[in-house]
Amino acid sequence: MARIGVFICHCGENIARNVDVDRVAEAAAQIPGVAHAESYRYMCSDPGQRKIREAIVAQGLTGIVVAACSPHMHENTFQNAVEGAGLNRYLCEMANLREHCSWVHSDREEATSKALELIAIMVEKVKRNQPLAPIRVPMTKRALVIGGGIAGIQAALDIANAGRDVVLVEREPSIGGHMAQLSETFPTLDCSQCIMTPRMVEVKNHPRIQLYTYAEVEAVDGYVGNFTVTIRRRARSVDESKCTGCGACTQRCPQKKIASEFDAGMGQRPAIFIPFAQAVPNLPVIDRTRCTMFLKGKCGLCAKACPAGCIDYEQTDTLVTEEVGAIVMATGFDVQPPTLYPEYGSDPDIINGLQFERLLSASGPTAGEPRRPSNGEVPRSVVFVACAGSRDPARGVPYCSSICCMYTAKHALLYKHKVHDGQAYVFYMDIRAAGKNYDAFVHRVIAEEGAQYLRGRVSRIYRDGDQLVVRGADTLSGTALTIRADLVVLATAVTPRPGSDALAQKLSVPYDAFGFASEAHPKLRPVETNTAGVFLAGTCQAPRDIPDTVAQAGGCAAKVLALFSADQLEREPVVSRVNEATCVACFDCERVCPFHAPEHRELRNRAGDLLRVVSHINEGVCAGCGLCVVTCRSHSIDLAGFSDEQTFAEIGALAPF
Amino acid sequence: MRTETYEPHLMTVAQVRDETADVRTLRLTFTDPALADSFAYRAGQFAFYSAFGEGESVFCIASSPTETGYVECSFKLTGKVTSALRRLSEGDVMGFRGPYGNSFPIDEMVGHNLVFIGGGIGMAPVRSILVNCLDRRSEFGDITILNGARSAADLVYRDQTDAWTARSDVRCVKTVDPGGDSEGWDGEVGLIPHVLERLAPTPHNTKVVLCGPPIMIKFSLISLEKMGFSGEQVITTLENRMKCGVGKCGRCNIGGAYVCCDGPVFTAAQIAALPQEF
Amino acid sequence: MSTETLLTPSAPDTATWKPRLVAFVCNWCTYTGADLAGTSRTEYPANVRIVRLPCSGRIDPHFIIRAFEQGADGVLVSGCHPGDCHYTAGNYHARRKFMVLHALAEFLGIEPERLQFSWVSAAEGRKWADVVSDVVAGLLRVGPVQPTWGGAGELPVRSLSEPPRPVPEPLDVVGELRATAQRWLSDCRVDVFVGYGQGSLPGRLRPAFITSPDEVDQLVWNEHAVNNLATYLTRGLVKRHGRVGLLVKSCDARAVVGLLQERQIEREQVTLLGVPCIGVEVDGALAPKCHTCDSAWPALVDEVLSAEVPLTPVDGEGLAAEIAWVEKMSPAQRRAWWQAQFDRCLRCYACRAVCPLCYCSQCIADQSRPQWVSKSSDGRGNLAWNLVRAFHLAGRCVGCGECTRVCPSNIRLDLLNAKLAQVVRDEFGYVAGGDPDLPPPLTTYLLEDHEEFIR
Amino acid sequence: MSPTTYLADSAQAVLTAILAAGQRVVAPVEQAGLLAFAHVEQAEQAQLIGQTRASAKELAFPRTQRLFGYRFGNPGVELLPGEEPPAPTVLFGVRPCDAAGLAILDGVFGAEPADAPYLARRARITVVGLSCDQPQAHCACTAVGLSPTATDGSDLLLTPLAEGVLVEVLTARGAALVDLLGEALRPGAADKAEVTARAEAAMAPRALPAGLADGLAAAFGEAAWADAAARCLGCGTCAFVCPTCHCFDVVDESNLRGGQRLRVWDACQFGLFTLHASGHNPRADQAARYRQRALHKFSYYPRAHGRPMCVGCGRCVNACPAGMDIFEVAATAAAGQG
Repeated sequence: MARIGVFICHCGENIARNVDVDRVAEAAAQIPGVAHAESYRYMCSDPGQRKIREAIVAQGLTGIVVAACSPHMHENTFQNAVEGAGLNRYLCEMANLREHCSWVHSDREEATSKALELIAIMVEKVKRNQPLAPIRVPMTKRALVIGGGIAGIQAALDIANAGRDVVLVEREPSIGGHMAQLSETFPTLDCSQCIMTPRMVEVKNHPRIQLYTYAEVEAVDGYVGNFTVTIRRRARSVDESKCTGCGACTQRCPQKKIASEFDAGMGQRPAIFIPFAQAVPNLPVIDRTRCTMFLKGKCGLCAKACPAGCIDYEQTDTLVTEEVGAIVMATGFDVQPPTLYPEYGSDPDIINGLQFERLLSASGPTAGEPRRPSNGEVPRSVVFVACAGSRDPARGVPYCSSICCMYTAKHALLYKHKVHDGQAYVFYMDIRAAGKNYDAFVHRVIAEEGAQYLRGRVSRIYRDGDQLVVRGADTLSGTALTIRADLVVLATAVTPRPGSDALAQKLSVPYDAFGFASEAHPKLRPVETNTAGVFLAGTCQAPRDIPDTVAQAGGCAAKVLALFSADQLEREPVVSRVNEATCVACFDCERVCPFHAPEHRELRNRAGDLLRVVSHINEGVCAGCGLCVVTCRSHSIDLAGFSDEQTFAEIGALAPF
Repeated sequence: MRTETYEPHLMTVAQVRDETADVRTLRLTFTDPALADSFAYRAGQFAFYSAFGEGESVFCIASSPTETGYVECSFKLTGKVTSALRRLSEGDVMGFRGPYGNSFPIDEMVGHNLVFIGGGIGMAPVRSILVNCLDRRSEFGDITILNGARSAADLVYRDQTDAWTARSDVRCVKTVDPGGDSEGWDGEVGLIPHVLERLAPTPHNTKVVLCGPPIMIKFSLISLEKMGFSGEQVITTLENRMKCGVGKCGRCNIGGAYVCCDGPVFTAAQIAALPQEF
Repeated sequence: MSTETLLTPSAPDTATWKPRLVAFVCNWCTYTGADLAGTSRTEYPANVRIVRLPCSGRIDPHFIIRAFEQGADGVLVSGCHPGDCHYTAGNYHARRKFMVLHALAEFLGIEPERLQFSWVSAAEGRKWADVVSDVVAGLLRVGPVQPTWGGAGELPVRSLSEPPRPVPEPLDVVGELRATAQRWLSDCRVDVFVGYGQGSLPGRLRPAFITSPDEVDQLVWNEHAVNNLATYLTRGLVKRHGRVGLLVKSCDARAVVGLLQERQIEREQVTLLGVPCIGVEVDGALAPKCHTCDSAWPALVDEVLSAEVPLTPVDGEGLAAEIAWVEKMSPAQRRAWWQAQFDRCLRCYACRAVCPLCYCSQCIADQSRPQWVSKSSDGRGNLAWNLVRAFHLAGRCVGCGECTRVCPSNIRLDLLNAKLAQVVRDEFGYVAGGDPDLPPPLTTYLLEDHEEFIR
Repeated sequence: MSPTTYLADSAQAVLTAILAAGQRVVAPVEQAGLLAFAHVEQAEQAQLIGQTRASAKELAFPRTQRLFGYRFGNPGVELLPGEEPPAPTVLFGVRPCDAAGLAILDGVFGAEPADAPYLARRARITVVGLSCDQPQAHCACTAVGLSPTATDGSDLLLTPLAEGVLVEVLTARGAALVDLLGEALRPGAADKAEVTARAEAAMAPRALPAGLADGLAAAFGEAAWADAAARCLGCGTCAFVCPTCHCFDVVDESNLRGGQRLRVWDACQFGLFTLHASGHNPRADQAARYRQRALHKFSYYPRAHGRPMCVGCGRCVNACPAGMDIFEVAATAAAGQG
């Protein structure tokens, strides 16, 4: 028979007050298979633990039940104690006599008999426990960062500066992301590009960073410490190794009137273009959807113009494979287009915040002077509409986009700085300015810059001749308002980057109904995901501003570096295992596993002939939830530590003892 | 004796010995002293061993009738019951019912040369009759023992085998399959049939006791035939699945025979006459 | 204590009876929530025994059945709220399984009070205490489980919701059937053709395995062609012969879809010959499944026999009417009715043997570690076996009705299967045997799956 | 013992008298559309036409039978008794084939070493046979040397005649029952030959070839078994409805407190039946398992006991999900050998 030791803790008075611990100890000694039962005042204390260790050695115990508090409290303590006596730590179970019994049942008789049953349940379980050894997984100490905005750049630099190699993948031709598009940043009004560009260059020149721009993550295989990532490098049609970035090609391109993505449509670019002056890498790319050569099969002007001969119309996408141990997802955000509300119409002079940023930016299409897209004149009156789509469950998104209050204030301020006699109106629902120095900034805009803040919503915008008529309400005064404006700037809602949900799926990261990736725990594990080794930085998780993004990216880097601090990954051995003899290879396990742990394993005979294909659980990936175990109809999968046999035995102990 | 057909005797585990990593020997004593006195069996008989709560398993009795006061069984870890039996320690109670089946024809073996061949856990029934014969050594001619296993670590009864090797009145050889030897192995290396051919026991006036896995039996029989042994000279056991031991449950039925009643001991000639499904 | 009461507790003394509630809870939310109830000193009834598992997705329906077998008066299942799962989606998957189990329990007449589901987060210590109190109060209302079910008085033995319908004249396809089989075999398109041949008893057909073009005259077709030949696909047919030609009715073809979906066969291994079918005979009348069958033409087939198919409107509600008839009974009557059914089960496993979707190499009924299903052919073992089987077929049963046809004890397994098919259709919008590329409904989930049955 | 004979009004009347005598009676009743042996309290409950779906063996050899129980101590184990056999019972309306099945089981379980749990039950059963006047399409008793009015296994045999019913007293136990019945039975005699002939004439002609036992034994190695068994799906229906099949499994059921050892029906058609713990299976495929069933019934058993281990009830043929017909297969296999 098994020789189980039962150790009952008084927990001072916490357990002993409502449970007759001596009687429980006496009765527990009668449970079949129990070789030793005793109670002690504080089992978790050093003397208490020593009692356990001594009993294991003296009595040759084969399993331990500590009847004390919640395993969430002290399981580790007692596992260590058991290990100290030479018994496998997984041969120790806890019966929860405190949280689940003495603290919730005041009837001493009832609590005492329940305590004994709780012990019997764990005795029956521990009889079937198997010694387990932690799972060790080798690790590639190299990180992948997906997204080259400020979040990705920060994470990449932090990791690289700590001495680990980084692969940085950016979908656009240049890194920089939205921050590179901004004019000045609130509340300090630093020039965004002035602080961003050096970081971008640092990335480019960093010996530990492998940068792929104009590239996307095609597939992710493997698991923490051992990801294999396939990256699709889209064809630039420009030989990067030869191009000097002189820009001659872009000058010659006959297509000049393509809306510039970088300028949010406020400016124009050719079909072969460098996204912006400070782009990293500073290389042109051919937009094949607009290039005459690709559309009509002839042109070739850029190739003729190129002194280095690096235009390559035949270039194709290439796939590269990178081995990494951790992944940071930093895919960023988008803002909704300014055409969400039909009652606002679709007018060239109704733009969104990002477009206004470009109009304000010194590197923008208007060299920093705000001008109306319709006629190029300087707007004399501008209406800013906050919450244009945010906090609007009916038609927009229900959440707060978090940055609009601040950038709208900034816009009003910058506008006033540039157009001194202009009038700025701001329609708002309420002002959320919780960051450092943020509230003061907004007050300054209202008090010192004379922006007129109107609490209320805009009901309609329509064109009247040269101007826009904005109708709304001031809910504070209860009056209807009609404002004639030259320009309307909508602070449209922040949404995840298109395609980030597909990427999240590749990474096995859950995402919410809006497409924002979900963290493992909103409070305590805000940068981790439920997929081990995958972390979240920046606005792919939720709308946030630059300081928060940078802080979170640094957090990701710290998590990645902590992961890389060990040579092997050690994981809890609570994982599923397949009985290959009975597996019928329906692969329902594969269908349900949130972690993609089940793999197809080929069984071959000695001659190498394929006999069968069966499921095999990758221990490095398995998180031990046991979903596959329940799904498997032939019960060919079992979960170490919570096996079917253990659970059946526990249930068998439920009958009154 | 008990009246109910299927009710086991309660036995106390008196000793636990590990033969190999997965073969264990239990020595059992009767909890009822009256039974201990009246209990008798013959070499080759088998019994059912109960791990209460899990079920029964069938093994031959591995001790010799000449070893009194207890019975021993040796078993390999294979499933639910054997793993439950492995959880037993000295002083624990288990169930035992038996003995069942026929036995080795020791009376017919008297006066003959004997060859004992055991492969793996098949050495357990061999041990019973072998020890029985050794305890009556003077009644037999030459005795040859061949104990084989897949690897050195799988050789059962190693100490006893060495003790038999040390005796001058028997020839005892142990062997492991090619590749199964390890550091310090002092026995033969080779498959049992090959080693047997090297030992070349005379078929004249000789009886062979041969137990082991089906594949080993098959090739050993071929070798023995080549060496001139007839089917009547070779005695072996069948290890069918059984549930009752009394010829009812139907599992061990092979042709007209029930292994539990008509066996488990058969001559090679008898087995050859059975439908070939065992 | 006698042996009788050792495993199945005897009828309790109602005066001293206290309900025994077993709670299967996830480690991360509900167990921690119960911890919080403790640290907050929130008192609740002491009747509950918690079994801790990693995730609600680990809570096997067999555990619940086992708990009832061991004398639990009630079972509470609890995990993380949707969206909170430590393992991302375990609770979503669990929710679907529980939905099916809940419906099954109700259909069998198990009082809803006895099987309760809840979401309790780590923060909801109070809720945990409330849920336990509520569930215990419910158990006090319904009283102890009777060791043997029954006591519901006179009960109808079978439903008669619809008068038996005559079997239509079989379509004349035999000539073309034989010609096609002959062509397939002669062209070496298939190595064996599986159809129907004459049985040894009058009016019976049985599976025929034709390996030579000369033997095709053995093939016949009529209303007695009841067997679902798809079953043989996973019974060594491919291994023994190679490429299989298979004659399928529309219900049989749905089973082939199931097998493809679950990767038990490769499409190339089997060539399907569809036979238009307007109904087969069981017990002298049109088989119940045929009442509602709206397709004479099997899907997915490689070739189909041509025939003039008379327009036979879907007639009556078939099994749905019988399900409704069962559901009209009181829970106690339902329980007794099923008890009487299951009591007859011999455990011959003919239902398993004929089921095209029962292909496990080792059925859990034959496993001993743990002994999932009691071997004994009595109330406990039989209930567990039939429940487990029904559950394993939920969302997979294609309604071919073979299990019921072959049951030597006339157990209405088809009603169990059809009821669960109904649940799966209504709740998950899924009909088994339709699209081989769809995931089976219990291997997937939707965020918006119903959970009204969960507290 | 030469049978004493009586006459009675009808089988129903005999049953009424048996019930009136206070006997516990199990007889065929209709349940859920099928005939099954069940407890009856009134004669009208019994359904005396047709064949029960399951055989009569269950009363003596139940599907599940507790051999003994045990309770765990710490340390030690305490053994508890096995099942209490049911009260003495008259098994009424047993067809001659089923009664003969019981006779075969008596031989198997009674052979030394005898099976105590079976005998304990069997000793409390009085079999009142009922001759068959309306054979089923699958009936084949004549093929195995029985007849619709055979007496083998019955303590009393009732044979319905044109006028009333003939009661043959076949054993002491039968005589003891008759003693309880008083005036319901009138001493008298009648010839049942005509009934026998009429019933036999109504049966589909089925015959087993001469020399079947040896022919089958010789056919053991034939590859044809694989073809013969191709349809067989390996369920246990044939064995479970068979009056003579008696294979069983022995299993434990237990929990923390103790448990019981049970005997449950098993079938040689199940793949696990002969599977060794090592994974080796002497009968690894369905062909081998089907052959075992055919040979056990028509070769091994008859060679030892001089009669097939089959009473020709035809239930296995009727109930087989896949239309297997053991008579057909056996005859074909043996013929293929010749």
